Amino acid sequence: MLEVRDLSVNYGHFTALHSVSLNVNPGEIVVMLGANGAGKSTLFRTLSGLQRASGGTAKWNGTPLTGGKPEYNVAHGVAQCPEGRLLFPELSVEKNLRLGAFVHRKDTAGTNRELERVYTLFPDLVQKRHAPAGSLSGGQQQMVAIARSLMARPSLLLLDEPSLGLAPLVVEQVFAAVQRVNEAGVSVLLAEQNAFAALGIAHRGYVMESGVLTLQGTQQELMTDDRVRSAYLGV
Amino acid sequence: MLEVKGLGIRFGGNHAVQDVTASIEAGKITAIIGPNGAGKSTFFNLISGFYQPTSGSIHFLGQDITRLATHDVVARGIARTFQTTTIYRELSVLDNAMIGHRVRTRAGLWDALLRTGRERRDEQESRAGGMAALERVGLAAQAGLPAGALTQEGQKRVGIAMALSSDPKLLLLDEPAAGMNPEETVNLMGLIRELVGGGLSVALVEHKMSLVMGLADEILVMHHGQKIAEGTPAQVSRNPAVIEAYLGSHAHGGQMGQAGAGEASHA
Amino acid sequence: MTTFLQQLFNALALGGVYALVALGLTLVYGVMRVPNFAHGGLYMLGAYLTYASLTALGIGYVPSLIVAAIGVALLAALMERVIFYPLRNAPHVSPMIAAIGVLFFLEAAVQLIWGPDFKQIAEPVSGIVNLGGVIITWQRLIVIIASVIVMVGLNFFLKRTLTGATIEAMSQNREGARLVGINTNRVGAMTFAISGALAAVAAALIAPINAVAPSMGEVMNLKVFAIIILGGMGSVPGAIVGAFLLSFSEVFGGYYINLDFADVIGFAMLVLVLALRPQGLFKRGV
Amino acid sequence: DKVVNIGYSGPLSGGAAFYGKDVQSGIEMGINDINKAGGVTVNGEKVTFKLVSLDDRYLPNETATNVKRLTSQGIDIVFVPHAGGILTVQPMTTRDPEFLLVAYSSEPKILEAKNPLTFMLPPRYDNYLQPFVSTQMKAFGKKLGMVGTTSAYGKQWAEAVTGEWKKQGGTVGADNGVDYGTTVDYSAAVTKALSEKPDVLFIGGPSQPTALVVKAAREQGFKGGFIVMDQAKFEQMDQVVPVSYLNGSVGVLPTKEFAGTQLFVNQYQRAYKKIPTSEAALNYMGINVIAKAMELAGTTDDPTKIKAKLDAAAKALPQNRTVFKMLGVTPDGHADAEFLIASVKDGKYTKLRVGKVFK
Amino acid sequence: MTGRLPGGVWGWVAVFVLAALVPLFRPSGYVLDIGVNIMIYAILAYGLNVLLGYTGQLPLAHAGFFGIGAYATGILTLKAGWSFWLAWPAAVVITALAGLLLGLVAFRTKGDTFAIFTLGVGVIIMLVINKWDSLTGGNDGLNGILPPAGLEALSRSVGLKLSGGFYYLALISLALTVLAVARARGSVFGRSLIAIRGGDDLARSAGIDVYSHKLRAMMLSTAIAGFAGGLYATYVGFLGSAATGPVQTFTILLYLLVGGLGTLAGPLLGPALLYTLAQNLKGLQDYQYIVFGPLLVLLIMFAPQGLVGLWSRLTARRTPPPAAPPTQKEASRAGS
Ligand SMILES: Nc1ncnc2c1ncn2[C@@H]1O[C@H](COP(=O)(O)OP(=O)(O)OP(=O)(O)O)[C@@H](O)[C@H]1O
Ligand SMILES: Nc1ncnc2c1ncn2[C@@H]1O[C@H](COP(=O)(O)OP(=O)(O)OP(=O)(O)O)[C@@H](O)[C@H]1O
Ligand SMILES: CC(C)C[C@H](N)C(=O)O
Ligand SMILES: [Mg+2]
Ligand SMILES: [Mg+2]
Repeated sequence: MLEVRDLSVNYGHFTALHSVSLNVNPGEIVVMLGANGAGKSTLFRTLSGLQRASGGTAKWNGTPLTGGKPEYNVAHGVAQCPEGRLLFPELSVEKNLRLGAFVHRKDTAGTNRELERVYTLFPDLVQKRHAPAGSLSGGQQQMVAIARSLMARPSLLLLDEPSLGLAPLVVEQVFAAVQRVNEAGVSVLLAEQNAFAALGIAHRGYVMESGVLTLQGTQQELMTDDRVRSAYLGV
Repeated sequence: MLEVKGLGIRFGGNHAVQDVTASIEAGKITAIIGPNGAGKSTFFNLISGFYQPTSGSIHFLGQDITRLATHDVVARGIARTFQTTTIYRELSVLDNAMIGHRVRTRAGLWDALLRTGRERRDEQESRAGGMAALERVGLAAQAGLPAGALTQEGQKRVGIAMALSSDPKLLLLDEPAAGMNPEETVNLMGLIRELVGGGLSVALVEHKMSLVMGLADEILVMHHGQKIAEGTPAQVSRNPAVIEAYLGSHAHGGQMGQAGAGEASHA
Repeated sequence: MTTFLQQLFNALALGGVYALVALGLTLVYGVMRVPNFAHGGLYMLGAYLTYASLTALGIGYVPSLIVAAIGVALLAALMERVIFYPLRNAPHVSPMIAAIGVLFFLEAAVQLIWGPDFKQIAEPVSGIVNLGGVIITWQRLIVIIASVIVMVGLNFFLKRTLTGATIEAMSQNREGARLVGINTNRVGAMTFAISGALAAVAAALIAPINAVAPSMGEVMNLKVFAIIILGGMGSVPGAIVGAFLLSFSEVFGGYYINLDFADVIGFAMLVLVLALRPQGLFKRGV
Repeated sequence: DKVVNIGYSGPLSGGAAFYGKDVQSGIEMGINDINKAGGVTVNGEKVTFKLVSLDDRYLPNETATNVKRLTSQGIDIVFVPHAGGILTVQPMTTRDPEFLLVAYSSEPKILEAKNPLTFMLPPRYDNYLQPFVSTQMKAFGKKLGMVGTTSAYGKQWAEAVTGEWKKQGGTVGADNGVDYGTTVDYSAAVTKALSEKPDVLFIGGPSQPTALVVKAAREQGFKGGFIVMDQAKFEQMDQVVPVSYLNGSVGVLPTKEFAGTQLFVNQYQRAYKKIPTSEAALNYMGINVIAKAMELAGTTDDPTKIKAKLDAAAKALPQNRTVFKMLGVTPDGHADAEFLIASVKDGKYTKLRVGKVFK
Repeated sequence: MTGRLPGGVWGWVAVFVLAALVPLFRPSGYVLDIGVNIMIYAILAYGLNVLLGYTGQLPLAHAGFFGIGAYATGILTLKAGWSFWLAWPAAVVITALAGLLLGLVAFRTKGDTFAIFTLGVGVIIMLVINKWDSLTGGNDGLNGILPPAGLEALSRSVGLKLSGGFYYLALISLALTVLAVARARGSVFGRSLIAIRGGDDLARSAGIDVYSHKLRAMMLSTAIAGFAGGLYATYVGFLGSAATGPVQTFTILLYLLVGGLGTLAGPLLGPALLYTLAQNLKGLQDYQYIVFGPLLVLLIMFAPQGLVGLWSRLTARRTPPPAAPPTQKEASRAGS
């Protein structure tokens, strides 16, 4: 279980997260809604260890995630598809993906199996497997980023706006895949502007505004909440 | 106003754009859609002179611009924004806009060193041109802020302002709504409509069907570097090839297509 | 004809020398993009550590080489930790100037310890090989062979091993590398250590041909940077081709045109190649 | 008692540091000897010396700055050991404030400038030409190959030796000069020179690179003789290559082989733990001549008067301060010291007779 | 807009007035010499700043152009018998043209390749100066370049020595350079350079003719280097190839970086601090670089934006920054 308690993050003088507390239960898909600049990415970066917290705790199955060491977090099952993708642009797509499985470097067979799986998920990547990741189209790079996070075979998957730049058909596929991954037992925390699609697969959700969680509820509750409908669903 | 004939480019063995013949009409909004890697951004890069095509021609307002350098293309009146927001984050919002106005000024090094009349005139015009562009995108109040301090959406507007201050006739927008929430997307649509109302022509690449269907007068569909369909939103969204390659369930008013925000603000 | 063949061997030997030094730099400059202008200093220090181990410790040549390699590797790793790592987000010129500061320091420190005069390291395998009038010393042969071995080894390491891939990954996106679980601190220090060790090995092999002096690194510095760009950033075979291209233009330019202008010819070749192929001879492999 | 500061600007870091340090050590040892003996008496006052050294990395503009700094501290004697620096500061000697420039360089232009306040220490190199050439031509043959260094001084030498060799009826191959300061491997230059099958090779720059040239030549099978330019010192070269490689060379006699230098050599080696060369020896004598000249002139701060007494001082230099015999100082300000040349036979240095000497 | 010079026009006027007062206190020739050297290096650094600081291109041939300017001045006065006052501007033009020539080819490359390309050219310039005996005097150098005609007489007429005259000549040259660079930076042209610094592609798509702007920046940069070179030639009176090589380029680079890249005060502050520091460290003899090297590293590490950056950081600490979180709508704090 992911337990976040009173998590705060500062960028210099500016506080991006104010005492955020939330849970993700095992096997859940939880969506994080919020406007631009609300602090979603900050939360995700903190949970994956890229960003240091200035207060509070976050634990995944009891393992503290706030040490500022992403390599530690991923080794403990927390993988992130980050905002900005953070790919290795001059390495081939396949090397990018294989490096995604770095924490399983002893288990080549498992990595190969996972590789086949992500290639079936994103068939577009197959013919690009030897191309430098940086030469791919924007959407294709987003696919690599998602696929790379799956390669770590995480128990908690952090997806920061995975649908960014993806064609509608692919968005559907991605969300379907997330659902499948989740059914295999992986917990997912998902930030999305495409709230409609995200809520479609989520069990629960939170709304973040200016670094504060302002709303939470089940899929149904959020879908029917007036503020959510007007601000995030555009209806 | 823009005609491309048999346009193509290859990277190594990969035909990113292949034999595309199409035109973009003046005063209209043309959307270009297609799967990831279809060649949409590359198509824009070819038009704006970023890449040199390996085949075909590009005519703008009757003139051949196929081999022109990017800055000359901008000077002829085609400005563009990038897929990922690229602006000068450390410069002020106004400076960003003024940089876009450079193509309309002629003051050079000597003018700078000698502070000639032209230099002073051009500087004033840049400022005025930059401010005008900021006003069009609604950023006049933020002119003095560093561009990096703005929200994602604000930064997108800065990018558009930069393009607008070059006083273009045709504006190319590459995924302007990426990363925007529905509310912001609606605002953006309003902005684009205003621009077109002011006489500008717009071509845009976008995966958000709410925006495309709500905004476009004309849609051009690309797949594997080729044009596979064109027409009005209604025509295109019924085209089986487009549905199969790109739209999937959204053609039938799926999750994104149905987000009728665009329609709502029509009223 | 013998003269031509002799020059051919001379060029090969010189190319071997350049290649050995350049290969050490490829890792930190070509791959990690850290403009480590102190590399010449590490090379120089390697020569002095070899010399000191030979004379002061009285151990043999190979043990001395190993001592020097370890010593320089540790220093290089330390440099990465305290200087280049903190400067990783600074503009490119900052680490470059800091590295020059290190170079100043190393040269002055070595001069203070060992004096400004030349030292000599005896050839471990002395004597010459005479191939029908063409003469090459054993030491030069060793240098040529070593440069090829190091090239093959390094290329294998970077392209075929996971550790090699982690180095490239880290150099291209440090955050991304950490996200997939790479301990970038360790990889960074390790990369520098390997580069330092290579510099020291190069020095130990080359020193018997040339003399050992505090300024020996400066002479090499510019050339090896040029070689890496010439071959194509990040390309290991490119570095070796660049090295031999430079040595061949120097030797044969010197022979057919004017010896005094050999260096001019070498750099002119660099400028010419880059004017025609701005990305270098080899593009970075994937 | 009075302490007089002596200035020195030379390369103390960078590629030429070993050279600058050698020169500096000679001046320093001279000053130490004088001070240990209680200094000199000038106008009834006891005077001791102190050396103020500044690094100029062999760069003339740095020398100029250093000299301005030294003279603004009231220093009236400045040693500079490289032609570029000397030529740059020569015009400054007579500007306000005046100072005596002690030039350690054999560049003839220094004397040609007719500067009234320059004291030039090394012997003119043209004295070596005739004996070097005639010895080697007789011993090995008439064809000379050229692999000198391309420093200003090296080029002068190469030109002069070419002229002399031709004058004595020999032929000279193409000039294969290379920069001894930056060349990584001399094989290519040597191969090119040897392709003309010379009997004798002209070589020379700093000692150690010169030795490497010898090595490359011997390894490539060269059996002839070498003419070694005076900048290279046999006693340093034989530390790098076996002395047998040097057999058949002519060059400057090692300082320790001069008669009566034993005292200096021993003392120097004790203090500096390195081989004394003529750089150290001549500068050692230079500072002693200056001290003596101050005594004779009765002033420590009037460069013109001190300069006027240099000749007398040189002639009056006591035996224990002499390394090479000092015959005097010419009116142009050039020290006229004895110089000796040697050839190497069976690993031994043998003095050669010198015919006529230029002044 | 009067505030063309960041840091305030009056601040600069004050600096130059203060500097102009220095000779009136009759300092030693050494102090004036340091002043002149600092100013020559500062002019060079200003030139480099145009390319590196504003345009974002790292040219490693800068000392070569300094050399071209210096040797052109030296050769024109010594061998062609020109007056210095003619030779100097001619040298500036020659250097600018040489810069144009280099730029035409070099700007085909970018980033590190551009840097190394120009480094190669820099080495070639130095070597050619070194080897072209008949024109440049080769290793002997060019000796006996005279002070500018009339400078000594002029100095004496106002009661100064020649060194004082040189000091004022350098000061005026520096003032001209600062003015030129400030104007270039604050212009429509200069804004385009800044745009190029942010990346070729972005600048291109914003409609800037990147190549031609880079070329002109290169010419301005090298012209300034040639300007400094001419001054150097007449001041030192001797020219050797060593001052035209990469070591010199890196020295200037170091001055600029320590002063503050892309700032107007940096190119002056850097040489002022580092040159004085190096002079003072000379007393340490063998230890000078043992101290200087690490000091340099520390400066780079703890003042990454140079002295100017350090200064603004220190002053900023006293006045807290305007807390301006990006505009956001009010958070509705309703829990659920
Ligand atoms: N490195 C940083 N330094 C300073 N401020 C930052 C930094 N990163 C983010 N911020 C600020 O923190 C706030 C939260 O940003 P964050 O990226 O977490 O938002 P988000 O919810 O992910 O927005 P988006 O939907 O645009 O991705 C924003 O105001 C942003 O400007
Ligand atoms: N510089 C390049 N080098 C090599 N291949 C390239 C390059 N630029 C684009 N491509 C390839 O061309 C194809 C088209 O890319 P493009 O960026 O135009 O796609 P797109 O339609 O914009 O996709 P998206 O919707 O994902 O942004 C892709 O397969 C991409 O990998
Ligand atoms: C051999 C030395 C007397 C020559 C000296 N290095 C010079 O520069 O002239
Ligand atoms: Mg975000
Ligand atoms: Mg695209």
